[in-house]
Amino acid sequence: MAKAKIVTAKEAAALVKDGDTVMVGGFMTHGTAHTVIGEITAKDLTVVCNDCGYENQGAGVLLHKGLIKTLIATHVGLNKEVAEKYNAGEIELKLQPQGTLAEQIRCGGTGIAGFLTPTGVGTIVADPESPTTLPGVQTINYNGKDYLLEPAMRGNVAIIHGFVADESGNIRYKGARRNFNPLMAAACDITIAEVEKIVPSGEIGPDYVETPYIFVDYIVLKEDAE
Amino acid sequence: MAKAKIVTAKEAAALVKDGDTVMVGGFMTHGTAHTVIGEITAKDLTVVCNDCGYENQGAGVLLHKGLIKTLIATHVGLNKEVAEKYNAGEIELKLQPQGTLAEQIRCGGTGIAGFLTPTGVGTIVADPESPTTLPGVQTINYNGKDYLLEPAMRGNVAIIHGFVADESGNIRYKGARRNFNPLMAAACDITIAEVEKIVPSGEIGPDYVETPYIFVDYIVLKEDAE
Amino acid sequence: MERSEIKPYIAKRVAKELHDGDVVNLGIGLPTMVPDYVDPSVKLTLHSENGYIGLTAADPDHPDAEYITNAGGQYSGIEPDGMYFDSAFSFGIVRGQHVDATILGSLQVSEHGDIANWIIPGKMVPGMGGAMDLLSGAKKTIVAMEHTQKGNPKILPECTLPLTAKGAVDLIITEMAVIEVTDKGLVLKEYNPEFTIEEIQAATAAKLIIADDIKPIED
Amino acid sequence: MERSEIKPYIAKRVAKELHDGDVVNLGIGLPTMVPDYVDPSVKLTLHSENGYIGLTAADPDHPDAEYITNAGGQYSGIEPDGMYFDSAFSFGIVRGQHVDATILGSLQVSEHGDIANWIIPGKMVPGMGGAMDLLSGAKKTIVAMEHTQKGNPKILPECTLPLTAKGAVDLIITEMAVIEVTDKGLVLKEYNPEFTIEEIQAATAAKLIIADDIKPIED
Repeated sequence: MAKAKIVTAKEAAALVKDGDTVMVGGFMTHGTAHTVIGEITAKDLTVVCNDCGYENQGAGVLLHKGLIKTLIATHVGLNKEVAEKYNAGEIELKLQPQGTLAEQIRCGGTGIAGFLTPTGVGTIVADPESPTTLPGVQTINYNGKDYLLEPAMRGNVAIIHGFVADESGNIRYKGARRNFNPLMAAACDITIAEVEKIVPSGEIGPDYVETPYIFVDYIVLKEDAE
Repeated sequence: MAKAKIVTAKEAAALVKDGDTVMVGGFMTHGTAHTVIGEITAKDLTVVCNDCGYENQGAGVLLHKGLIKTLIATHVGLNKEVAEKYNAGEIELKLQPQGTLAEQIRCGGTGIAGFLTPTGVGTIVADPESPTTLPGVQTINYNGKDYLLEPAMRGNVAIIHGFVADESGNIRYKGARRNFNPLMAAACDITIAEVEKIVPSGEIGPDYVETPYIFVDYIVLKEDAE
Repeated sequence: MERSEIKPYIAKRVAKELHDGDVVNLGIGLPTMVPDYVDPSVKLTLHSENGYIGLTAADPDHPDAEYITNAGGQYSGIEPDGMYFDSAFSFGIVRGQHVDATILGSLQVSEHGDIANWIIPGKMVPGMGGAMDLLSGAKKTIVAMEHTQKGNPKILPECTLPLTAKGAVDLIITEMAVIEVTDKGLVLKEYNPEFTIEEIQAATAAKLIIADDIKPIED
Repeated sequence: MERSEIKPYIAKRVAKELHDGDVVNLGIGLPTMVPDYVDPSVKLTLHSENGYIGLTAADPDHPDAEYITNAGGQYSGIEPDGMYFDSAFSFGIVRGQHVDATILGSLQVSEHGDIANWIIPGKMVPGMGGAMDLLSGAKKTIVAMEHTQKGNPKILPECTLPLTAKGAVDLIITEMAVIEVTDKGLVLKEYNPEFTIEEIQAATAAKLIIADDIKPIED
């Protein structure tokens, strides 16, 4: 059986280097690895997340500390600091449709170089001139219909949140806290999983694992976890 | 709560019409809906499956009965009837890499029109002139590397196999019997799920469902199931 | 029509578009009122794009209450036969046309069914979230909105705001009218008898085609 | 070298290429012998492309024994910390470079690393199964095969049989030699001291570049 490296939040956070692309799971702070996020000090980060949480909460902690250079997200309307910093020219902001961002990350983790989606055709998302458009998108006519060809996306470090890990590093999620976490786990060079509890290897069981240990490099026990 | 239609294998099989494209789950007969397959009488079928099972076993039953016009599979070496019927000009045969076929079906169910894969570049799979090549493939240079642009695939009827269904139609799988089943469930106009047992609605639980009832139209209890 | 009556009136009419077994995604605001007006015999499955189907009101007594949140980040509930999933699966459901209807508000709709509802002029760009995917993917898109904004038409020959999706809208339901988007243009199918056809056209910048079988909106 | 010694000899040398923690996919035949020669301190995770990781020998006493089958359709086993998944997930692991090494036999390999191992001339096309995905996706591809077929070279300037993948092979291990595929061509890294370099070149249709640090295969 395999054996995951169980580390402290500080040790895990130190794996993030200046200039890295960091994928942060969670949806409005639900299913976000708060303990690890809180210890990150690397700067000039490109952060990929659904929404950047709220002001100084969730992925918003990284923004509040001034560690983000480029933010790639689907919705940032509930964290007013994003608008402030964007308008002040302190950050670059790229906005993608939620399903497209999810699929880009899935493709990054599964060796698909790009995919054709109907989402966003004829909108700003398809316009490379728009400042909030992620580079690389092309509009393509395929079998008589227009689609966007969107590229896969990968990162240096994924910081995900799970419900339970076994000591091998297998992960299960719970409730609506899955969101981007299982996708990001496969799409980065290093994956750090913060979990609510750790059980012996094999206790989750092969029929119930959702993210296999082969995607997970480090496990951190969530602060104030059971 | 929802309520799935529980029908007999005969009733389910009658939903397959002459000329239909039918997706059949399973890997060498493991995770195949034998009970429903055995009742199918419609002919001139295009059958999509991993391997066509063995002679008169698994999806091989459909071949043995002469119901298949076109077979789309990844490997047919363990059912010698495929070679016999192909060489006799009785069936058309299209061979796809296993990962590509799986992804084509996933895309068919999830509204992705096509995807770029490195698999098969420079092989027969990329050659539209080869008789066993599935039409629609294109070789594309993307960011300096060659890929195959493979189209999504959909069918008229999916015949899948699950371990347990609840009365709403939610499905869970067990062991290595998942294979193509969860993918096919989303990719056809009608989905028939044969299962080993049926439990009351909600008994599987939202954290444990693998195929949601919204993908499943009919449930059949497997013959000689508990 | 009293101002306070407008939203319930629209929600009530939208409810009639939903059928037993439909999978539905509701945008924020007015659309969330629609299920209250659906006939009890009609069972809907609500899709919460952040990660599950079977959305219900929050139940603080649910053993997993803190794990159940909706696309706005608020605590919500789940049916016992619902299912949680990740974001790729969630939008696979959406793009794969497994959502029968999406109901959402809008700033503008064009006579081609183009919709602009994500960028408010002069305000910070909040991001489109899942709206673009829902508009491209859902089998039917119903815009539920007030007919005008401070008297200015919102139904236009062309949208002037940045689009959320092109040609995505199937039906527009307002406090004045039910309008179908067709290849020939906007067809006025039903009208609120408190207004004349002329008044409705006057509040609509795009040209309305009057349906042969036009009828009043039933109460 | 006795005929019966060839396969164990190759398997033993291949085993040295595998490292603790590696995720490995084994083709049919000779490659399945490799784990028997791996040092016990080296823990491998075997990927069974039909639907799980943690492949082991069959255990008839496992409570789910009838649900555990391998890519050949035979009953097999799973580690307690393995994971079952569907075919899209399985090949996501493969294409996504989460498989560290794939080891498989071949009919032909070219000096460009092209490989032809799925169509036997004059026989029915069996289908490529997962081989093309594995060849494109695995981080490292090791071909483990006999050096020649009935005396005819299998390592060629160009493959003459239909390809399974272009430029996919990293290392060729035979009973005669360990050959690395590089941008400059095939580099002979190690040799079986039972053969001379000249004999190895004579059994190889492609030109071999002799490595500066060439050494005998350790027993």
